[in-house]
Amino acid sequence: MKKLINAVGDVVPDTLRGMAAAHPSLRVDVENRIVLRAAGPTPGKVGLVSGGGSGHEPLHAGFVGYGMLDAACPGEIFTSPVPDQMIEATKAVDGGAGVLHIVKNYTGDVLNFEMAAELCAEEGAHVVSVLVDDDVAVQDSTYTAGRRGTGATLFVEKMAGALAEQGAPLEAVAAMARTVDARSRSFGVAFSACTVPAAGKPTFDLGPDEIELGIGIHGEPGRSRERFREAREIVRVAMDAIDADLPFSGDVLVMVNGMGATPLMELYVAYGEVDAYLREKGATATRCLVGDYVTSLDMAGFSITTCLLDAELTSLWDHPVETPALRWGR
Amino acid sequence: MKKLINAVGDVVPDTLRGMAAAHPSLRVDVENRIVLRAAGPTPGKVGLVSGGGSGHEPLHAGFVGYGMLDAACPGEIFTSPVPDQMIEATKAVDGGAGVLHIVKNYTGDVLNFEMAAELCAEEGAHVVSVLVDDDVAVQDSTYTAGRRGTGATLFVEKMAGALAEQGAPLEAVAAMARTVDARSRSFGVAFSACTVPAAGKPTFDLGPDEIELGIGIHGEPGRSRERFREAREIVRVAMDAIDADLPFSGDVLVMVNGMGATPLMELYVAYGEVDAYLREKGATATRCLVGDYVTSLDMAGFSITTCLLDAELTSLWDHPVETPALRWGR
Amino acid sequence: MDTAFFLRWIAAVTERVRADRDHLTDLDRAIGDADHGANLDRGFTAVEEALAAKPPETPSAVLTTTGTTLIRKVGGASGPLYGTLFRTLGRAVGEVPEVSQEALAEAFAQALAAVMKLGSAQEGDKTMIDALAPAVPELRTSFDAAARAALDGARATTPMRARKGRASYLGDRSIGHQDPGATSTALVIDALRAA
Amino acid sequence: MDTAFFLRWIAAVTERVRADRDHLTDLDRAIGDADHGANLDRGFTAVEEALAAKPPETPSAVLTTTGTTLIRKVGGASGPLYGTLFRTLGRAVGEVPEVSQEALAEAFAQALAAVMKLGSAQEGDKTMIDALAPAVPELRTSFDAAARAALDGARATTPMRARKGRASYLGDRSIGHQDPGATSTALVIDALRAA
Ligand SMILES: Nc1ncnc2c1ncn2[C@@H]1O[C@H](COP(=O)(O)OP(=O)(O)O)[C@@H](O)[C@H]1O
Ligand SMILES: Nc1ncnc2c1ncn2[C@@H]1O[C@H](COP(=O)(O)OP(=O)(O)O)[C@@H](O)[C@H]1O
Ligand SMILES: [Mg+2]
Ligand SMILES: [Mg+2]
Ligand SMILES: [Mg+2]
Ligand SMILES: [Mg+2]
Repeated sequence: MKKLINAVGDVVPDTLRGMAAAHPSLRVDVENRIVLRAAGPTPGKVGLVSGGGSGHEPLHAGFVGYGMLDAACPGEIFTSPVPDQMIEATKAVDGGAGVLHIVKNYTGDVLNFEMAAELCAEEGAHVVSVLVDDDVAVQDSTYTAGRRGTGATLFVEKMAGALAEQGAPLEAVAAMARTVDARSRSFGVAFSACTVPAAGKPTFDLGPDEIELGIGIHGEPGRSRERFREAREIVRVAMDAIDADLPFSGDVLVMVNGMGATPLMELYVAYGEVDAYLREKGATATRCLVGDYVTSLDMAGFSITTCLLDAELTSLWDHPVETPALRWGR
Repeated sequence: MKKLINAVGDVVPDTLRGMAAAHPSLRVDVENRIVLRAAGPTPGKVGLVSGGGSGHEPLHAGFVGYGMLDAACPGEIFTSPVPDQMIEATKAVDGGAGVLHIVKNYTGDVLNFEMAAELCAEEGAHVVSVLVDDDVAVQDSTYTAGRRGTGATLFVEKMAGALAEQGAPLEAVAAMARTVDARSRSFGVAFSACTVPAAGKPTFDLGPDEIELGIGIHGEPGRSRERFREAREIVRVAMDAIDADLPFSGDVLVMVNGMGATPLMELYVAYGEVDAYLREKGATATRCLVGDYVTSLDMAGFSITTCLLDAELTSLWDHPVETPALRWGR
Repeated sequence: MDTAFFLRWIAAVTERVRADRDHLTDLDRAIGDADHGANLDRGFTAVEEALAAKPPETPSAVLTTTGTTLIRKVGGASGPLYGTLFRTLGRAVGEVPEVSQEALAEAFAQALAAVMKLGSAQEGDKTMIDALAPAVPELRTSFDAAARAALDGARATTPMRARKGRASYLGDRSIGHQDPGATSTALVIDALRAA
Repeated sequence: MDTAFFLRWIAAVTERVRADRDHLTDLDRAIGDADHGANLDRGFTAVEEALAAKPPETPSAVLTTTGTTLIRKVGGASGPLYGTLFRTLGRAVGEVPEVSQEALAEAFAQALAAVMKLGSAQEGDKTMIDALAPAVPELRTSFDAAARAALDGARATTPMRARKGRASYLGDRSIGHQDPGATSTALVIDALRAA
């Protein structure tokens, strides 16, 4: 395992120290693992808190700043954070208008955020939680823990964050977060597994001609292992899965996201195929992101996340944002 | 070789098609391999043209836009573009104030840009070329082709681009480009080789405990092969090499750049070490970039590029920029 | 069973978790995210420190400190689930200096119910419940019987298709692997014999 | 040697480059950037098309079209260098229907000078010059002798330390590998025998 780290046990604090040094716009509490806006809470604004296991950088800490999150709680690698972090973060960002918890739908994240929200409520805070569950690779049924939250988390954080910045009340911000989640879908593909530092070896083995379809963002194997194919066909598998679940139409926001070890060049090749696919379906990619946004350590592969836009969502997407990993309009 | 591509021969045009679809702010001539600002040349502004082999994305095409380049000429993977591209690009961006060619110091880039500049001059264009040669891993002597141009290319494009945007004449913009290059140094480290699609196999083999020190950005092996070490020590080797060549002092702009397959998390760990190193030397990292900016296909590894700032350079760095890969202030 | 017994139990669990850390992580690599061993090791190391820093004076305090520390330090699915298990045990045994075998068994029954409620998992879902549920009735008779039942329960998860937790995302591909949480639960129960 | 001779020569070079493409790229992988075979193959394929699209009527036109096409299509270091080589040959032979062996040898001497000037490389720098320079004087006597000299020159690059081009970045690590450009130059000269 060759990783640019100091010691297996120090990866998360060392990452946070690096972020603190790199981004004066953030206040990073390395000890308690909370990343906040340096400017402090905005009075009267709904606070947005998210968090989850580390290893998905820039998610979530890279999205703390004007127009997106107020706080992020990074857990150990691929392990949801603990309630203490969320409670501290919630207190720190409460500007008097309540706090939204944005929770990716994993048992660990859900249970820990639930405990935190209960304790916050007991102390009189006004907290609403929304679940992100966009991954079409997982059947949403009583026989699973429900769909995973993956790439749409960024969309939810961005658009709910914009609405909060515009002064909307907690219920409206939470409703918007749910709307964005409901209109968003993701599908992921791995070309290689990732290596969790503490584990020291890849989470699964893939042959030189194999890919995993329908992976999540924690190095889990996907729903099926298949033969490697050209970009056009792999993109079609992913887009077909999304389209079958929520047919494409109108304006679409698209993210072609690298899992950590896939070059930008290849992501652009894939984006070209996504754009062509949408045209075929009579839809239009009117907004996009191409790059590494919701990663899985050093996994090679990519995911596609789409969101069906309307005028309101488009304008929330376009609203200025100023975070380490997403910035425009200021 | 598992790559998210359609066919080995289509990688560059497919990448350009994806970029064209993703970024309406760009005008991409896929046939002739020229990437321009969609808005066209700015009358009275010095035009900035750069280019080089593909495989370094987002360099150069990702830096076309307000405050940076006017045009980029992408060659085949790791192969410098041909004079025709540069001539077309030069004509297209000439707003009447002349054109600056920003050339990375490689025999191929130098020769092709030279030929282009000669032909442009014959046709009456006012062209000045500047060479970027920031890589301290290469001894600059009569026994080499001189230092390679690597990460500092981004700094030169950004700061010369800002000055051009402010209306400075060609000679001043060229002088600024040379100043930035003179104050910048880079050092690169590989954890794995990259695979050129047309070659189909890695450019070199590294054992599980080996790293290459002093690599360039074309998958070439470095100056020496050494045992893998912790991030702190590897960063120290790179920073010592830079410091020995141009001692750190005052305000420093730092880029911790991923080579394509290194997760952001690890780059932040490295940035934390760079920041600490500079403090030790009595210098301060006042501006930074942490991410994938000047890559080598799917190589794992990183490079550090530094630039000794003064008030003018800092203000040029801070000047608004709006490109696919670098954006702030608008 | 007095305070010292419960301290010995938690110490034994801590030791076993440390020894089996890589095994538990390997099981989690197959059908999860390769962190279960690391999670529990981090958690019980923190428990060890917490118990040493402020030695508890009742069985209930041992169990509550253990549960609270796990919730505060583990994260993931297993943090709240194991945390709830131990906290429920702590509440159920009450503030007494000695806990009878019967009282412990009863406390475990309440803890099982609390964990099932929190995670809304049933027996057969391929989770820690599959080791815990069969062990609980046996606790009334002997720790040996309970340990055997937990171990059998953990082993029986191998052919199951996961319906809860990360492994459920794998669908049929979760079949053929033993559940990491059920495996660690068997270890927790087995450690009662060493206490 | 008439126009047909030069067309046969370029066709032979094109064929050899295609056949040796992977070998040339492998040599470039060791001390360069793994593209030399791909570069020349792309270039000579374009030359083939250019010559077929508008068949040239003089030896000079064959050589000039070849050189210009290489400059326009190859890129990298080898594009301008090989392009200059063929364009200089084209200029030097003049607009005549037949070129004598002596005139060709003289044209090659001029081309060698032009390439050395463009790349500012000397013999011994581990570049294509090391195959070209020893071949040029032999061209006056026979293509066989020139081909042997070029091949020997290419082989002799193996123990050299590169002082020009990408390989120079490797310092001493460039020693022990044959230079890709010298190897392709030997192939170009050798193809004269097949024309
Ligand atoms: N809903 C649930 N109810 C009971 N146990 C569960 C549930 N979800 C997961 N588990 C248990 O948790 C174990 C995984 O724990 P761990 O790897 O530490 O957390 P995570 O899944 O968050 O990485 C699984 O093997 C399973 O036994
Ligand atoms: N300055 C130079 N003069 C002469 N030949 C050179 C020079 N620099 C490089 N070469 C030749 O070019 C060859 C490499 O060509 P190629 O791989 O196509 O270009 P690049 O180095 O740009 O990738 C080298 O093997 C060497 O023979
Ligand atoms: Mg986990
Ligand atoms: Mg090249
Ligand atoms: Mg796990
Ligand atoms: Mg080459």
